[in-house]
Amino acid sequence: MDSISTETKPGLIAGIRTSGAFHKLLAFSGLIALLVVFSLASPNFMQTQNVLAILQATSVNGVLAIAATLVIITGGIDLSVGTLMTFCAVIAGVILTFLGLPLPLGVLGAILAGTAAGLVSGTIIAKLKVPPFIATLGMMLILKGLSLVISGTRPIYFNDTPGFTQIAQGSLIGSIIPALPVPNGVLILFLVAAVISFILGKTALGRYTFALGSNEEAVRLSGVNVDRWKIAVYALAGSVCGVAGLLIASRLNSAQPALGQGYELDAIAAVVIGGTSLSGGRGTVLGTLIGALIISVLANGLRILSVAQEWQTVVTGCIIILAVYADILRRRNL
Amino acid sequence: MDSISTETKPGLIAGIRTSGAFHKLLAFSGLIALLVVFSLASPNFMQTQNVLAILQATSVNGVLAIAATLVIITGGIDLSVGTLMTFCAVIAGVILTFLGLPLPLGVLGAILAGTAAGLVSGTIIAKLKVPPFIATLGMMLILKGLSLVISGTRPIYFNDTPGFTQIAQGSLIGSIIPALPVPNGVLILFLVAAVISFILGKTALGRYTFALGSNEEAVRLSGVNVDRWKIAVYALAGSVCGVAGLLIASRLNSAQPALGQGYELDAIAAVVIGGTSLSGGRGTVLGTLIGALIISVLANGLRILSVAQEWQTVVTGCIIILAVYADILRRRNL
Amino acid sequence: QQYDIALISKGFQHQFWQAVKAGADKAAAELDVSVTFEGPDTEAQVDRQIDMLAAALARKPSAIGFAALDSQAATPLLEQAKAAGIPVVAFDSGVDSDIPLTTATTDNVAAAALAADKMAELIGGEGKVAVVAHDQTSRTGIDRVDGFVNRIKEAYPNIEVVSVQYGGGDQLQSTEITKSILLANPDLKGIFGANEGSAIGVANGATELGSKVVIIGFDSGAAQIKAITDGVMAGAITQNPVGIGYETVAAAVKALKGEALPPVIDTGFYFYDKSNMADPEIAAVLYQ
Amino acid sequence: MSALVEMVDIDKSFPGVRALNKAKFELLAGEVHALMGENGAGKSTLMKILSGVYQRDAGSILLDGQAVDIASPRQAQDMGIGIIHQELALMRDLTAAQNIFIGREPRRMGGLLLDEAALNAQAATIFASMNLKLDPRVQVGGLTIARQQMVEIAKALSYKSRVLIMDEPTAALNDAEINELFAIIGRLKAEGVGIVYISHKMDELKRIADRVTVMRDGEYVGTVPAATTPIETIISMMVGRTLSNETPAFPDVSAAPVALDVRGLRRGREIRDVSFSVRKGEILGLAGLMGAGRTEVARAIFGADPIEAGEVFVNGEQVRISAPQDAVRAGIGYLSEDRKHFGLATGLDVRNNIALASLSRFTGPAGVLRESAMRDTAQGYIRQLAIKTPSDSQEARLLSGGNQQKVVIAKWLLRDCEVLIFDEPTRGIDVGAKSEIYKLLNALAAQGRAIIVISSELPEILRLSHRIAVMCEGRLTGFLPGGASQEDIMRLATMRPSAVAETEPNRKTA
Ligand SMILES: Nc1ncnc2c1ncn2[C@@H]1O[C@H](COP(=O)(O)OP(=O)(O)OP(=O)(O)O)[C@@H](O)[C@H]1O
Ligand SMILES: Nc1ncnc2c1ncn2[C@@H]1O[C@H](COP(=O)(O)OP(=O)(O)OP(=O)(O)O)[C@@H](O)[C@H]1O
Ligand SMILES: [Mg+2]
Ligand SMILES: [Mg+2]
Repeated sequence: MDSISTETKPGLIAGIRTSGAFHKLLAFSGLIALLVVFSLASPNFMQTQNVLAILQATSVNGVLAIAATLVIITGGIDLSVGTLMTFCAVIAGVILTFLGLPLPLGVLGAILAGTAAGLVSGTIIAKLKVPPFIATLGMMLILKGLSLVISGTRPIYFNDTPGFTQIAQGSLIGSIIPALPVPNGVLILFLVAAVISFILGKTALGRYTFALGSNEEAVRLSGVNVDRWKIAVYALAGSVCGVAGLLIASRLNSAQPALGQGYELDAIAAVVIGGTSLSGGRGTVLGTLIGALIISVLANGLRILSVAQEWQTVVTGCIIILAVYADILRRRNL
Repeated sequence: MDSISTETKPGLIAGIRTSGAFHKLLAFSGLIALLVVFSLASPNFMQTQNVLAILQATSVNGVLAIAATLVIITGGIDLSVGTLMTFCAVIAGVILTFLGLPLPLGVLGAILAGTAAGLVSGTIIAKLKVPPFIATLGMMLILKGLSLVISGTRPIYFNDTPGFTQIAQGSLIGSIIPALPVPNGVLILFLVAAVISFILGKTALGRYTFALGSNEEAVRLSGVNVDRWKIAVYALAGSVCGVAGLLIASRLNSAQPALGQGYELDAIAAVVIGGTSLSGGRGTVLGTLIGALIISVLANGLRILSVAQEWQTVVTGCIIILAVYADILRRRNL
Repeated sequence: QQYDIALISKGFQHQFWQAVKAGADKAAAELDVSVTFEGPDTEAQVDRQIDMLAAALARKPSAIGFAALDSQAATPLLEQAKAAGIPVVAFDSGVDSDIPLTTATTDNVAAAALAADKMAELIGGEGKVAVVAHDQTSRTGIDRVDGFVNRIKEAYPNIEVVSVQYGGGDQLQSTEITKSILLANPDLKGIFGANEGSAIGVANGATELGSKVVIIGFDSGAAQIKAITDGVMAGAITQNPVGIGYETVAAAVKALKGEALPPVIDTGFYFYDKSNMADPEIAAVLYQ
Repeated sequence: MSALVEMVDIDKSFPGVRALNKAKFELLAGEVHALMGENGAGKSTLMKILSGVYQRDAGSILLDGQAVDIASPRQAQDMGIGIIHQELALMRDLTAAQNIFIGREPRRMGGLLLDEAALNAQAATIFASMNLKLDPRVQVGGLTIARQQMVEIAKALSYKSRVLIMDEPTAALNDAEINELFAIIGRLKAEGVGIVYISHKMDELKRIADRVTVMRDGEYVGTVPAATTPIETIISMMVGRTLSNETPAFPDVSAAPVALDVRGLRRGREIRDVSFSVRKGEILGLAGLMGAGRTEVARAIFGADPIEAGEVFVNGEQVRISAPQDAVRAGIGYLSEDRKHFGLATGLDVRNNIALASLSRFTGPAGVLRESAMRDTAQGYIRQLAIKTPSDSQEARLLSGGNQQKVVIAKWLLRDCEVLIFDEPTRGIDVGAKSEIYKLLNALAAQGRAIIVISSELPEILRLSHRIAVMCEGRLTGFLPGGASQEDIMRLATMRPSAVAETEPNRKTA
């Protein structure tokens, strides 16, 4: 049976299992179905501006979902992504507005704050053996409280750092190709996706991420320092949340300390809709991107159609189930 | 050779593994530590009224957490418990206030609505093979939307059903033993806990609940109709949510259609703090009760001590992690 | 010894509630009493608020200030307070009960109707408008949406409210909602953002799309004030949150001292824009 | 010369179990040292202590005469101790090559990136040295147990250890693979590697072992030279008595009614037009090389996997089987070859695992279980099958491998099916228990049950079967009478399809 399947498989970007990547490409179909339906239902849907609005709306949740993907592949879960994002935004605010330091320091500070928080979560999970759900639930609350404390429960504005809004709202591409004013936030989302895809597919950290989720005990028995790698994964996820913090702060031109709780559910939903299993061991960044896009397209499309909000909720619930069910059917018939 | 160790072990209430039940009894220690600290810190903490307030505050989350326990033991997860609770409350409102039917019909209606919603979730999970996270996320949104639609986005008051507030707020015990005015809501929580403990420990449904979480494939290959039992567990969890719906509606004397989202996190947290693993196969109702109590004691105690709200959040996060860590340490040293 | 006054509000983290808290703290400092201030995460969490009220009662405070999310739900506890001889002062919105000695509040329906009048004036009495609100079921959400929509219906037949959507007061979500409304209705003339988070979201969404739609906000805060200064937002309704907090504590202290109180303390609301923002009367009620 | 490894007076206890009591073991360089004992004797535990998985309670370990502490698997590796665990410890979502080199991946770009090409090439080299045809890039979760076992072996070999512990490496293997493994062992031995070999297959001792150490109930019994000690002596050392070895007599069942009739079963390349029948009272052996499709046929009959075509008759009546529950209702039971994934609910206790397929029998009014009846039943099987467990409420995962297997057998014995399909029933079971199970199967047949036994051990097939069906590449290649020769079976098992054009569309199997 093995000789049949020795056809060469191209190394796709998305990571470790090429057949998985192939599946993901097909998973576009659910997304495309949504796009087609909404395009037919409203002429406003497929306009460039709206498409950009959808992409922009995906950027924060997409980046958070990528962070969640990392942790979920290890078989863990991260409930703190939302409030960690806010915490990082607040740290950027402290550096840039309270201390008046230059922009690059703020960016660095936010990402390092995320990494540090991830290190703490990871250490609690790996060393103290606290289940990821509890450790990150605790971190979620701690970070939420700290954001309020540090900011003095006030938003911190970035009015004194003029370049700050450019991080998400400017358009590098647009300044080169004026016809394509893709906001930087979207660019950053794809950049993060590419980097994390690469790490997952090509580096030792990525390999151990999958290995941990697949069978942690086996990895340990193979003599690998499981704790160290697990902590590294959480730290990496934390730094990705730092990027999300910069994105949201830049979009709102402020660090809103009260924001963030509840974002974890959307992020995890994007991951699971994208085909990553919560039991770990498998998952792709591409799938997560598609999951995040499905969520934003749905929200945008239903609003464009001016569906009453209570019905929007009902329809969203149904479509999420259907989209995942369609994906399951497709895989079964493959 | 095996006869050495065939000592009979008494069948304790709490479930399938007697050593597990023993552990749980010890897990009280975390809770007791909290109680001691708060009692020393504030003379108001241990007063009857406050203790009753804590218990009353535990009742809704406790019942929801018991519903979540059932599902989590099967290795699933139920994100819809909070909005299902609200949905059931709204159904009670429709029956009692809109239709003016008698109280018992309202109670029955709420519980049946919960059962029906659980049947739907269970069927989606068992028959369509949609992962529990997605199925119940979808249901969470659908039920949230439907509650708003049915209620016309307004609270439904139970002023025309005078006995309704008695469900949670009256005190059957108090009317017999005036010195012990335990509200019925608390009584109902313990009743639900006892019934579900019994089902988990003593009935075929309970046994399959654990078996499914332990190794679903092995159960299937033993010729068990896995789908049917899984659906039954979700339906049972749904009816427990129905009870929670009645409790909260009775406490608020109204069905608040916007309530409910976010409650799933507290419920699941109570389950996990209580020592139930999210990977399924193990768990006790007693542990969940303790978990739910830890959460309410923390919230109440910090308020009694007039800790600033942002710091309350931080402290809660830390203590949740510490409580679970202490439990892990204890088990390791056992 | 010092009076201990427990304020249970409808929210905590949002700027409006922080401004109320600031007012309460100011009164506390002036009157030499101690004040605690708490509120649930969202205005949907009626039962959490009840638990907070129960915990506050257990603390045996001298007086309680209470902004009910649902006044009926709180009745038993308020009766408990009365029985214990703890005076209760309502704030922000009324409590359907005779227990509170007074209510320090804004008339949200009238405030939103004023926003509708200003909107009609600014768009020339005709065209399409939309509302981005914070909450579909909370008292303030309902009152402001109803106040605005009903006023438009009654007084301005040529204006159509094409969309009312809710973003939970979350700036980012409100931004996305605004963008979709603008893209779905290219001929939209105006949007009313019914609380601070919604209003910032509306301003943000319009900026991101480069839309020149007329925006009327609610409450203040640095972002909204800046949006008005920059001309992105035409103006906003402000309540007097600092005043609400201050009056609540002051009334509680009066009650404790046995002084008489009026049944309602109307803390008022104002429309402000670039032109009158610096007026001392307005500047005093705006919070940064 | 001091021994390569010396373990002296090792004690180890688990809650409720004294697994090792002053256990002793000695390994020389260039020696194959077999470690024998009944299920639960403590073999795996002793070796887990040597490989750093468990810590000893007392005793000492000497490596080259030096006392050492082995605190972790990593440390054991660094000391040159490698182990193939009895329970497979693979990362199912990773490929074969990734599994083999986990923690030691070849890198490129100055160590920054993984060198996947080198990884696959190195794995391919190892596979080639094992004469194993396996794509290094295949995901191990989709492999059969046997192939997973080969991946484990490849992984252990890749460490190039001085001490190599093999805990029942051949339990899942077929003769051909076993021969390859023994060739490898021979090479390692020549290189001076010390090999600890644990197995329940007595014939293997004579073929490869130099010395044999026997353990019983966690204690050291003795060490004897393999070549000169009769098997019977070793067995009596293991079980503390001599086993009677009666030669089987095959009953004539040709007149008995047909209990199970399978017609035209097919699915893709795995099952190609399989038809056969089993009579009441008959034991049909199903033989074939690894990957011949025997497991697939069994799972298909049982409804565990879908089929494309085929009919199943039980006692002459056609039954429609689309899920295992249909099969069980029709009176068919199936004991899976992979107990960990498909047989046991490892988190449940022994009692409930035994009752799992028959819970309705213990269900009283209102769904309440009759716990005492369950306990009595479970304890009955614990006695009958000599399952070594502190009590029937011990979690199944804490039992030794062989005892877990017995629990699964008990589950199906309790269910009392008309037709029983046993897939590798004696995998990991000690000689004493094995002959018990043979007796049991014969007794079941004598009661009129129809039994199908799938086994990769030809002696087992030959000893048990009243009739033998042989498969090759998804096809039934022929039937043989009981007592046929090994050569006959091998001839049929390697009878490849005669130039039959592959008309079926290619299907993915991996
Ligand atoms: N982690 C554990 N917890 C409790 N008991 C254990 C544990 N591991 C092993 N045991 C017990 O220790 C004893 C020895 O087990 P071990 O696995 O070493 O046996 P074995 O000789 O390898 O048997 P087999 O031939 O069946 O593999 C058994 O009674 C087993 O149930
Ligand atoms: N889970 C699986 N995924 C992919 N292919 C499989 C799987 N299980 C079996 N196969 C393939 O199906 C064919 C038949 O395997 P099967 O396990 O039925 O063989 P068998 O005769 O029982 O051999 P064994 O001795 O290995 O149990 C083989 O080609 C095998 O590689
Ligand atoms: Mg063993
Ligand atoms: Mg097989």
